[in-house]
Order: sequence, then C-alpha cells, then structure tokens
Amino acid sequence: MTKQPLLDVKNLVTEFIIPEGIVYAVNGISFNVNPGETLAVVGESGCGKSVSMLSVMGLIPTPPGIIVDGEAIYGNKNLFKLAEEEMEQIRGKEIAMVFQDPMTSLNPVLTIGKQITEALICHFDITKNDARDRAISLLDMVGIPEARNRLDDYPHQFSGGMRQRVMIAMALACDPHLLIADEPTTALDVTIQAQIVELVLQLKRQKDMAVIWITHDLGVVAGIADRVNVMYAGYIVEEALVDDLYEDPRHPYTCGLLGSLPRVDHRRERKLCSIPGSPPSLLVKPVGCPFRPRCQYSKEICQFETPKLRETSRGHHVACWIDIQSGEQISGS
Amino acid sequence: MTRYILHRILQGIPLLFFISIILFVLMMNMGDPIATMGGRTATRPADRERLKRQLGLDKPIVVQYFYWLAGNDWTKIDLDGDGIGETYGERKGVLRGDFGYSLVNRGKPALAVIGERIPNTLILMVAAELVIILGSLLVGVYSALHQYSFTDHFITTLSFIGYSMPIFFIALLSMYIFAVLFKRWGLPYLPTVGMFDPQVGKTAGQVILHMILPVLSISVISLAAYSRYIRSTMLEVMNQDYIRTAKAKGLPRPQIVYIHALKNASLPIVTVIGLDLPLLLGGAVVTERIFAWPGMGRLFLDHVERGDLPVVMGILMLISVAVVVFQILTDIVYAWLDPRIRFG
Amino acid sequence: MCNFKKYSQLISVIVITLILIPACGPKTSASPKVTTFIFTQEFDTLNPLYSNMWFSQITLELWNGWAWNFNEKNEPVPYLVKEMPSIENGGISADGKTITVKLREDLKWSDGIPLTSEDFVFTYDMTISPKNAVATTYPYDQLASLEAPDKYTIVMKFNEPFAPWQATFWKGILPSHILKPVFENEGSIDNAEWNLKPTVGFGPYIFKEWESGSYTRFVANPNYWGPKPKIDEIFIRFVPDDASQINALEAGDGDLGTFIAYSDIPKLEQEGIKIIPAFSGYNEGMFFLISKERGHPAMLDVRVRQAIAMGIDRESIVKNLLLGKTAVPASYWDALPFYNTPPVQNYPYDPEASNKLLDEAGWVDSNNDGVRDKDGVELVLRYGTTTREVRQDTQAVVQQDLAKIGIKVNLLNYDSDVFFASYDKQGPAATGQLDIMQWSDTTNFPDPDYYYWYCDEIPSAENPQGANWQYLCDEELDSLFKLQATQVNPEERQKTYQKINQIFHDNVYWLGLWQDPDMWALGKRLSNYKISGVTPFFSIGEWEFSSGE
Amino acid sequence: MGILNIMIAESTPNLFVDDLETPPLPLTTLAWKRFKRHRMAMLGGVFLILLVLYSFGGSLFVEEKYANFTNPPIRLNTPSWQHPFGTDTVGRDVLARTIYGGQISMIIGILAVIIETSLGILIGALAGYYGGTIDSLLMRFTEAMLNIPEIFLLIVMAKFFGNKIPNLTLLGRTFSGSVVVIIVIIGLTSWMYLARIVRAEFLSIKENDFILAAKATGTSNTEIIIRHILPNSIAPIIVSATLGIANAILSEAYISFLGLGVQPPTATWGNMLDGANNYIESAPWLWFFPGLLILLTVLSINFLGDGLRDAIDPHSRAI
Repeated sequence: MTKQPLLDVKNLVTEFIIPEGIVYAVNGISFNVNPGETLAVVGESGCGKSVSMLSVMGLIPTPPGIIVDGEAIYGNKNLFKLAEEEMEQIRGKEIAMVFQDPMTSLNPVLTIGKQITEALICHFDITKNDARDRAISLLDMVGIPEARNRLDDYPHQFSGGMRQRVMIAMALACDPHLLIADEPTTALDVTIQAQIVELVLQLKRQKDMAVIWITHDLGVVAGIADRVNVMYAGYIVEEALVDDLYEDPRHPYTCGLLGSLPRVDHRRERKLCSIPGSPPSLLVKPVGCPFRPRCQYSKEICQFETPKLRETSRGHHVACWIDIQSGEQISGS
Repeated sequence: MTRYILHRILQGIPLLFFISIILFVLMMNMGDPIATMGGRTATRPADRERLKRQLGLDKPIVVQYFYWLAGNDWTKIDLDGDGIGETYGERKGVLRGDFGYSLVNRGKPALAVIGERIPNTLILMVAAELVIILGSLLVGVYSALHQYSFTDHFITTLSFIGYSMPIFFIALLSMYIFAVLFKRWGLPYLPTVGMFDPQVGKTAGQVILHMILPVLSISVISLAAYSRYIRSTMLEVMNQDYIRTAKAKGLPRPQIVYIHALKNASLPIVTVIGLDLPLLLGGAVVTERIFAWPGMGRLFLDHVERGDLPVVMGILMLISVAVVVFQILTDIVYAWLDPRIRFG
Repeated sequence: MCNFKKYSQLISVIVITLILIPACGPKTSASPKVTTFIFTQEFDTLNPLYSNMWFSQITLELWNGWAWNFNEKNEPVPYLVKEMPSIENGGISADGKTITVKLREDLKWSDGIPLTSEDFVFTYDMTISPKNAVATTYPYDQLASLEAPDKYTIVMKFNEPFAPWQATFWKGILPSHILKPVFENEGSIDNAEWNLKPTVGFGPYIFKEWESGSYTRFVANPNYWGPKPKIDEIFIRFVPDDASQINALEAGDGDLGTFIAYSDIPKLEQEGIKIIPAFSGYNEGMFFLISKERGHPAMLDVRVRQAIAMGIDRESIVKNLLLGKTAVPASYWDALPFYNTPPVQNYPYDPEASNKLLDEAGWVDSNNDGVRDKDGVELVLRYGTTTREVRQDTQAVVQQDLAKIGIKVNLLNYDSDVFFASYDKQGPAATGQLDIMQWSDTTNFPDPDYYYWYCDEIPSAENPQGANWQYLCDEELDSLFKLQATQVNPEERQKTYQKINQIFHDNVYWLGLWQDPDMWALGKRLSNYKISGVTPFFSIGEWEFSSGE
Repeated sequence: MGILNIMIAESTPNLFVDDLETPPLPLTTLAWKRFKRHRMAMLGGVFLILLVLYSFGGSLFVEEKYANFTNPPIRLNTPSWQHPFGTDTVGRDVLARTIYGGQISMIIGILAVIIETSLGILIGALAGYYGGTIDSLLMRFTEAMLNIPEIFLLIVMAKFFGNKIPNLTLLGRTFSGSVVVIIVIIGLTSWMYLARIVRAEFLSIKENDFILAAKATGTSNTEIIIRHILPNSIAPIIVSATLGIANAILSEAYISFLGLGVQPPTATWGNMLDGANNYIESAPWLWFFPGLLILLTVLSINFLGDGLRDAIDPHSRAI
C-alpha cells in the first residue's frame, strides 16, 4: 500500500464539556481510507463512531464539543486546521455524508429540488436551470420514479426509503471523493435496507468513490466493506480486512458482536461469546482497558494499562492484552 | 383552505357573541354616564330623568343589550316620559354595523369616535411591531448562534430585565432621560407628549419624532420576551438533523441560518407573534396615556371614566374581532409557511 | 456564489419601504397670527344644547355666544341684545313675570344669513322638544311661553317671577336655517353634523376643523358683524394632563392654559407667564350627610359639625397644598359679595375648642382606643370624594387633623361618574353612604340660586334623581331658598341671602375648604385680554399679540 | 431530537436518564440540584428574600402611622438624610411608604395568585376531567376571557367592583376596600392560561392506567381529581403560580397607575406612581423608587420562576 490514503486520521480526540463533566467521546483513534475503498466502522450505539466522523466533517456542535487533539489529512490539508470557509468548500463537494434518519435529516419546509440544487449552486458556477436538470438526473440515478415531477415536492410527500434515496442523491450531487454513510439503513424497513445498500454499492462502483460506512450491523458489513474498524467506548479496538475479521476475530468485544450475529452460512464451530453488562459511562476517563468490566478474559494488567493496537497479522490490528485463542496474556507489546 | 377559513369564522361568531354578553354585563354596572354630563356642575335631577329615558338607559339590561345588538328601529320608544312609545327608535344595532352614538361626544357615532383614533394607534402599533419583530429576530438569532458567549449571557440578562419592566416605568424613565436630562445637558432632546408640535404641524418628521419614546416603551417588553423565545426556538432548530445535513452539504453559514433554520423557526414564532399582536393594544393604554398619544387606548380610558358604553363596547368588540381575525390569519400564514399543513 | 445576499438586499429594501410609508403624511402650513390655547379636556360636542362641559361652553364665545356676556367683574354686558332688560327700562314687567329682550338688528350668521328672533325661538323649541336628548332643558322649562312679535324682539313669560334669568338664559343660539331642515328630516337634531362641525356660527371666529384627540382650529370670521378680531387664528390643542399643559406653556407652545394647579403657579410665573384667577363661584367644600336614617348619629349634632369645622386646619391646607394662592371661603357665596353682605365670619382652626364641643356633645373616648364614642357608637365617619390628586391629598391631611380631635375618618375615592351617580345608579353620595362628601361646586353663577337644599330634592326610590345628598330637610332654609328664586328685586334677595348665609354658618351645613377660582395662565405673546369667571372669552375679538410678535 | 442530545445520549447512555424521564414529583433532591445550577434563579431568590425583608422587616423600624403621616409644609422635598427617598405631595416619607406599599403589593400578588390558581385549577380540572359539554362550555368561556387584553378587562372590572367593598380592619390595620377589589379582579382576569395548562395535564393524565384502575375500584371523581391527578400535574401549576405573582404585582401597578386601583392613603407601589407623569421632571423620586422596587421584585420572581421551571418542569418552555 504505497498509495497515499484519501483520508488519514491520526490520534483524534473529541470531548464534550457538559455541566455534569466531560464526556470522553473519542479517545485518540487513527484510521485511514484509500481512494475507492469501503471502510466499515462498527460498534454499539454511543461508541464514538458517529462522533469521530462528524469530527472529521467539522460538524461537532461547538460548544459543547471540542476536538482536543489529532489531525485529519485530506489531500495535503489538515481538515482540523482549515478555516470555516475552506471547510465549506470540502464539505459536500469533496466529502459528503448521508445520515441515519431520513425522516429528520431533510428540511421539512424546503422542496427537495431546492435542497439538492442549493449545494450545486453553492459549489459550482451553475445556473438554476442547469442545477435543476442535474438534480433530475441525480434523482433518476437513485431510482426515484418520475423525478422531474417530484422535484418540487416536499420531504413529507416521500416515503422513508425514498427520502433516503433523496439524501443519497443530495450527497452525491457534487461527485464527492468520499461518502460517509452514517447508519443510512438503520431507520428503514428491512426490505428497503437491502435496496439502499445495493444502491450505494452500485453508485460507488459507478463513481469510483471511497465510502465510510458506519453501522452497528455486522451483517451489512460483510457484503460491502473492504476493511472494518471496530470501535468501543471511543477507542478502535480492532481493525482488519473484512474477511480476516469474520474468520478470526481477535478482540473479545468483536467476538461478542459476531457471536450475537446469526450466521447460518458459517460452518466453523466457534466458542460462543457473549457480552454481559452495559457500556461504561464516558464521563469517567477510563484507566486500563475500557472493555475490562465486561470482559471474561480480563487480567490484572487490563486494570491499569490501556492496550494499544498491535498487529497480529498483516493488516489486522487489535487492542487487547489477551490472546483470546489461548486466553493468555500476550507477552511484550 | 377556504372551507377551513369559513369554518374558523363561523366558530368566531359565537365567541364574539359570548364576549359581548360578558362585557355588556360588566359595563352596565360601571358608573352613571349621565352623572358627568353636567360638566362641572352636577346634572339637574329633571335632566337626569329625561336623559335616561331618551338615551334608553332606563331599560332593563336585557332590553338594552338587545337594542345594542339588534337596534330599536322596529319598536316605538318613549321620548316625552308619558310611558307610551310614540316614535320609532333610530338604532340599527351592532349586527347591522351600528354601535350606537357616543354618550360623551353627543351626536357622534361610536364607530366614528373610535375610527378617528384607530390610525393613530395603528401607526404606533405597526412601528412598535416592526421594532419588536426585527429587533427580536436580530437579538434572538444572534444570541442563539452565539450561545453561551458573553454577549449571549448579557442579552439574556438584559431581556429578563426588559421582560420584567412595567411599561410605565420604561416610559417615565425614558422620558426623564431622553427629554429632561438631555435637555438639561444641552443635548438634542425628544418630545414627550402628543403626536406632533402644533406650531410645526402634523408632518411626517414630527410624528416620527414624537413616536420614538412611545414605541420604545411599547416594544421593550415584547422585544425582550420574543428574543428569548426566538433564541430558544432557534437553538432547538439549529440542533435539528436537517441543519446538520445542510452543513454537511457545505452551505455557507448565513444560508443555513436564514434559510434552513429561520424558515423552520418562524413557524412557532409566527404563531406566538400572530396571537399576541392584538394583545399589544393593552400596552397602548398605558403608553398612550403617559405620552398623550391621541389613540384608541387613551380614548378608552377617557370614555370608560365617563361610562360611555357605546364607545367602550365598540373598542372592546373591535379588539375581540381583531384577536379572532389574527388567529385566523396566523393559521393561514402558518399553513403558508408549513408545506406539511398546506398539502396535508 | 450563493443567492443569500440577494435575499438580504430584498429584505432590507422591504423594511425600509415599510418604515417610510407612514412617514408620508399631510402637511399643514402656519398662517400669520396664530395663537395656541391648551385645553386639558377635549370637547364632547360643540352644540351648546348638548354639552354642559365647561371647555365646550367657554369655547362658545369664539364662534357662537350668549345673548349677553359677563365681563371680568362678572357684570352683564349686552352682546346680541341692545340693552339688558330691567324694571327701569321696562324690559322686566312690574310683576317680574315677563321679560322682553330687544335684539340688535345687524346680527348675522357667518354664512351671511341674518340672525333674528326666529333663531331664538328655534333654540327654545329644540331645547324643550322631547325628541332631542339635550343636556339640560333648564331654564327653558321654566318658561310659560316664548313669543317673537317681530324679528328683533322676544318676549319671555313665566308663571312665577324667575330671579336667575340673567345667568341662565340664551347660552348659545342655534342657526335655524341650518338645523330646522335636519330636525324636520330626521326628527331630532341629536346627531346633526353641525353639532360636531359647527361651520356656521356668529362669533368673531368660525370653526374650521377638529382633529379628535389633537386639536380644534378656529379662524377669524370674515362675516363678523362686530369689530374685526385682531388675531387670525385660534388653535386649541388638547393635552391629557396638567404636566403636558405646563410643558407646553413653559416652552411657549401654548399661549393660554387653564385650571392651572396651584403648585405649578410659581414655576410658570418665573417664566413670565401671567396667572389670572377668575372667580366663577366655585368652592371646594365638604357636604355633610345629616340624616337620622342614613347618616352617623354624631353628624346630627351641630356641635360635632362645628368641632369638625374648627378641627381641620384649612388655612394650612390652603397655605401648603395650594401654596397660599387662594383662600378659605367663609360662605358658599364668597365669590358673590353682594349676596354675602355683611360677610359671615369663618370658623378658626381651634382643636381645643373642638375637643370641648365634642366633650359637651357627649362624644368621649370611653374605651381608650383613640376614637371618641357615645352609647357604644364609635365616632368613625366615611369621607368620600373623587380620585383627583389634590382631593386625595386633602383627605389625607384632614384625616390626620381629625384624628387629633378623636374623630376617625375612613377615606373613600371614586371615579367621578361613580361618585356623582344618582340614587338609582347606587351613587355612593346619592344613596347616603358618605358622611362627608367633598367636591367643588357653584350656584347658577353669577346668580346665587341653588337647589341642592330643597326638601323635595332628597333622593328616594320615588325621587331617584334627587340632588339633596345631604338628606337634610331644614324647613326654614327650604322656604328661604324658594323665596329667593322668585325675588327679581336684588335688594330683597340680598336680605334673604343674609338669612341663608347665617343658617349655613351656624349649622355648618357646608364647610368650605378653599375658594376654587379658575386659574388662567397667559403667555407673553398675548396682550389686551380680559377674563371673566362666567364667559371667559367675552372679549376674545380684542385680544392681540404683544408688539414685536 | 437534536444532534447534541442524540450524541450525548448515545455516547453516555446512563447520563441523562433522569433528564429524559421527569420524576413524577418535584422538589426531589434532583430538582434542587438543577435549581442550584441556575445561577440567576438563585440570585433571584436571594433578591426576593431581601425585598420581602425590606417590606416586612422594614415595618419593625418604621411605623405605619409614619408612612401615612402627612406634613404639607415639607411636600415634595428632595431626598435627604431625614427622608432618603424624599417626600410626596403631602409631605409623607416616600421610603416609609415604599415599605408599607411593598407589603400591600406583595400581599395582593400572593392572594391574587391564590384566587387565580384556585380558579384555574377548578376550571381546568373540570374541563379536562369531565370533557364533553362542560369542557367546551368552559373552554369557550376561557377563550372569551383570553380574547380581551388583560388591561382592558382589569379596567372594566375595576369599575364594576369599584368601591363596592368597605374598608377592612385586619390585625389592627385598616385596609382600603379597594385592596380586596384589586385582589379579586386580578384573580378573576388571570386564571385562563393556568386553566388551559391544567386542562391539558388532566386530559393526558386521566388516560393513564392508574386512573382507570382507580375508577374501576369505584373511587369517587372528586377523590380521583384531588388524590390522583392533581398531584401529578402540580409542577406546571407551581411554576405558573410563581410567575403569576410577578404578573399580579404588575397588574396591580398598572391599574393603580391608571388611578383605578388601590386608593390612598393605603400605599402600594402602584398607586405611589399614580399621577407620576406630572412629576417626571420636578420630583423624579416620586416615581423612581416605587418603580424600581416593582421592577426588582418582578425580575426576581421571573428569575426564580424560570429556574423553578427548569428544575421541576423541564419539558415546558418559556414564551
């Protein structure tokens, strides 16, 4: 992999300062995504996967949120150092985002035509009519029937799946190089979910863009991702190519996630993992391994030292003091 | 929509009817309009008796209400005191647009008495409303966008004070500062009473100059209240997912704030302002009194003091109608702003 | 780039337009000699028949007028008439029942139509017609008949001699050529346009316009039959309160103001503004409820009333609250010295004497609660008046004074339409709910006639409009008042009033607080003015701007 | 749901639980904690205590007689050592009058709110609980009353009830009957918003299972209303009543300022301002001190009410 990654995030730390104290949402994660690649970020609700992406996009509400540390290199720019105006040029145009809930993510009082064209008008020197034409072809592309007639409709006149298609059309309007899809299917019916996944995959191939797909659904990941990051409590705990992860999960948490995933096609016998307890409060800066309280393998070291990502095989990294195959603490670091 | 509006209007009619009964009962027990007709001397007994009869004030309240509502031109009334009606009455009743003749400005229809003052009050109200809406949008949006900043805290505190200010205190204080003290300090000072300087005449400049302090006094409270409301509404809207979407599209901040956010925030704001608008007239009573503004509020005070039922009832009913009309207008504007209702 | 800027420009254009729209109003231009009068109340109507309002009545002198005026000494001067009718010149018949009035022959309305006896008869007809809800039918209802033998003569016939005729008749004349058609068409002149826009008059000025809540304008009458007025235009500006009036006078925005509060006088005089007190017979005073059925038993005892008279430091009230600008009246007729001859003496402030009188009357503080009592009844009186500031202030001072002599008073204040409401409207004074009632009143000034004390004016269910709110029936007083009303001969009347005055004084039926002359303020610009207490603007045509202005 | 809330709720699942689900009863330690966080509310509370001390504690130092003691020769004196707030038009001490005026103003505020709250609860509860014709009749009436700006209603009512009540002697002090009138009319003209709030609360609570259960066991309507529903809707009522005191004090001031309120010599902050516009220039102390005290009181109560709302009724929002 000598190619320069499209986006390279290093040591991102994001915190929220609220009256009750500080929420340690993202605690120094690093990841990258290469051009044309699909990266999946997996984790439970509240593990910091959305926050880390919003940090990259500069969409963390400030206050109370602050990006404490880290850099996000896109091209040759550090996104965290850019002025707001420069960032506006990147958002939507270079990096686009699709959000979880199409019901609330579209502005209810503006027509979808307006919502699609305004990004075009903003980023390109384009007339209103051209923008409309492009919006129509975009809607066509995402599979909205009679696109021309629906341009002046309002979001509430669309079904949930259709709205997510509109969101995708909007995100793709400016031909971004990177699409961040933040659980785009979670709020949808199961049958619609598959259609949306298929649509994104198809568009990705067409446009040759990179995709970061955030989800808590490992089932989706298998079908679309090249690589997977597993997050827990603001940390990346495991990072691997998709097949490696499924074949050989190395983190007890990943193991638990996979264990709770019904996989009828899987032949191999596997030790059943389960995750007792609930995620920790992010108000307390964890000492030691964040997963320790719920971990059946935990050893003394887990209590005091936070494990760093270590490579177990090529491209496969895990942050754990234990080798779950043997149940033994790894030696050295 | 038309059907909806018609429905609302039909709903308003019994409401107005209801209000008129409440008010009429209250009004009937107020004072004796004839007591002060004598001017500086008490009205003579014989005249009191005759006037009561001629003005129909000797009738039972039900009859008086009925005459007020439906007129008395279909029945013979007794003018000479012999107990037998000989001439037809002249009143047409409110239902036919006749609010009766003023008991103070004798010979003048109550509506004409009120009508003369309405423009003066409206000019004050429109100006105040402009100041309130523009000002509170400016302040509210600003402090919402700069939440928790020093300016935001400052504005919040200030708006609390403004909201708690009695109108007369603002009025007296501003008169003292901008008229008395400024004059004392040799600065250009503002006029405090009336609508214009009679020596100069009723020019636009004069009226505007005389309007400054009254408009200020009327505006402060609503300005403070609405900025707070707009601030919290804007904050809520700015936290909505679609604002995040708009940001993610790379739209510049002004476009996000003024098109995406404000259009949504304007829905609750329009409701609150629309429903409050006619109630602002309440503030006019005190303000017009202090600043000697020849508007409807002062008219109300002057005529309530002398028990001028037709005029007082007229003013109150006009306000009630205004409230009902504004409720309907608010609904229409709301529907116009919110496509979910328009098409739903 | 983005189209946002376009929007903001559009919005600002709209806003600016909205702000500018109301700015385009009509302009009025000032003409040469314009004087501004400041009135604290707006006219109710300008038709003299429909208003008893003082401001409306005095303005009548500008554009309409009385048959005869009263000068600054309150003496009658002929205006529309050739001479004042008298027994000597035969204008009044020997039995006093017929009065013949001779009109001037050069009178005309401002539209050129001659003003004749026909207008007088029409005025009379309109007043007594039951179809017109006029403010008062008095004194025309006293007439047995009114005849006009020719265009310039009217003959008034009475059943009984009517002494107060001079002060009561012909206060304003209606133009029959304007209003007769109205009356014939509409059956009434109640709602005639002329009432509010009397563009036809006969005074030195004519009505021009009336902007409700702001001003009324009068301009010189080109058809005036008398000498041409010196000032071109009179602008009457309505302000709602004393403070605005004082401001306007001080700033020179107003040349004339009236009802100046005593406390404002020094400030105005400093500015070179002339203050003229015009005696109109008004006295601020206390009326007492003297009734077995409704009142406090103590008030029936003359000694208690005398104690009250000597227990209130009235001189101090006048000196401090009214800045010594007026005096304490000894008699109700102080402003009419002719009818107060020889003058009665005022009660002094003497709390010692008060205490003695109260002790004598048996009102002593037997239970040591600071308030006198007798037979288990505490000497607690209800003392009511209107909500006028100076009255409320007086009440507070009086309350304190009376507390010192062991009389407790509860203070009550009412809006004037409530305070003066009649018996059937549950007026607090009319229904005998107040032991002490304070207000300012006068007689048929400059006539001493007065009807509040007639026994048959005591209000009751049968007589709900009665005016004797004292509920006092003093037979002797009753007959004396009835007698004076028929005494056309002033000397005889004077003797009657001597007796009336003495009864009032000895019994303390009424206690004067202060003489209440109308205080006029006249700015430096005006000169050659005279002000009467009855018809203040009787010489308005002669008023002039000071030289240099 | 706002992004912030989602994110914080997401990232700290057990952090805001107590905020998301309001406790059924207020004044728990939690409410107090939230209230304490509200600095302005604390400040308002402290100020209010000071103002109450000023008005009620002040009477330990100054006698009522002194507040009503007229001394015409020193009328309209400027503030001095003897009379720190100056003297009024009959030479009464303005400082002493603000003390006794404050008492009356506050008493009016509190008593009027008691009437207002009782009426509001009664009408709102009846309408909300019984529904149907009673509801629509009562709500039409409420709407009709709401349709007329309060100040107009106050003026008309002040005239209607004016001086129909004689002076009262209570605890050795004489109160002008107009005090009672003012209390009654403010109560009568301000219950409408509360009635609507209570009605809405009742409408939602009466559908709850425990109410149905209570009904099924034959509990009487009155008992259900008083025992079961009312305690559950107490939070908005408390907030509304607190803010209502500020409004009542303001209403008294307005109506007295217009000369239709409490009649002298009983002082209130409002009637001390009556006629003040004649003294804007010549005697500003006449209107400045009572005006300032009204402002401070209303401001403190508003701050307090705002904090209270955040503490015990966080779902509602200020208008």
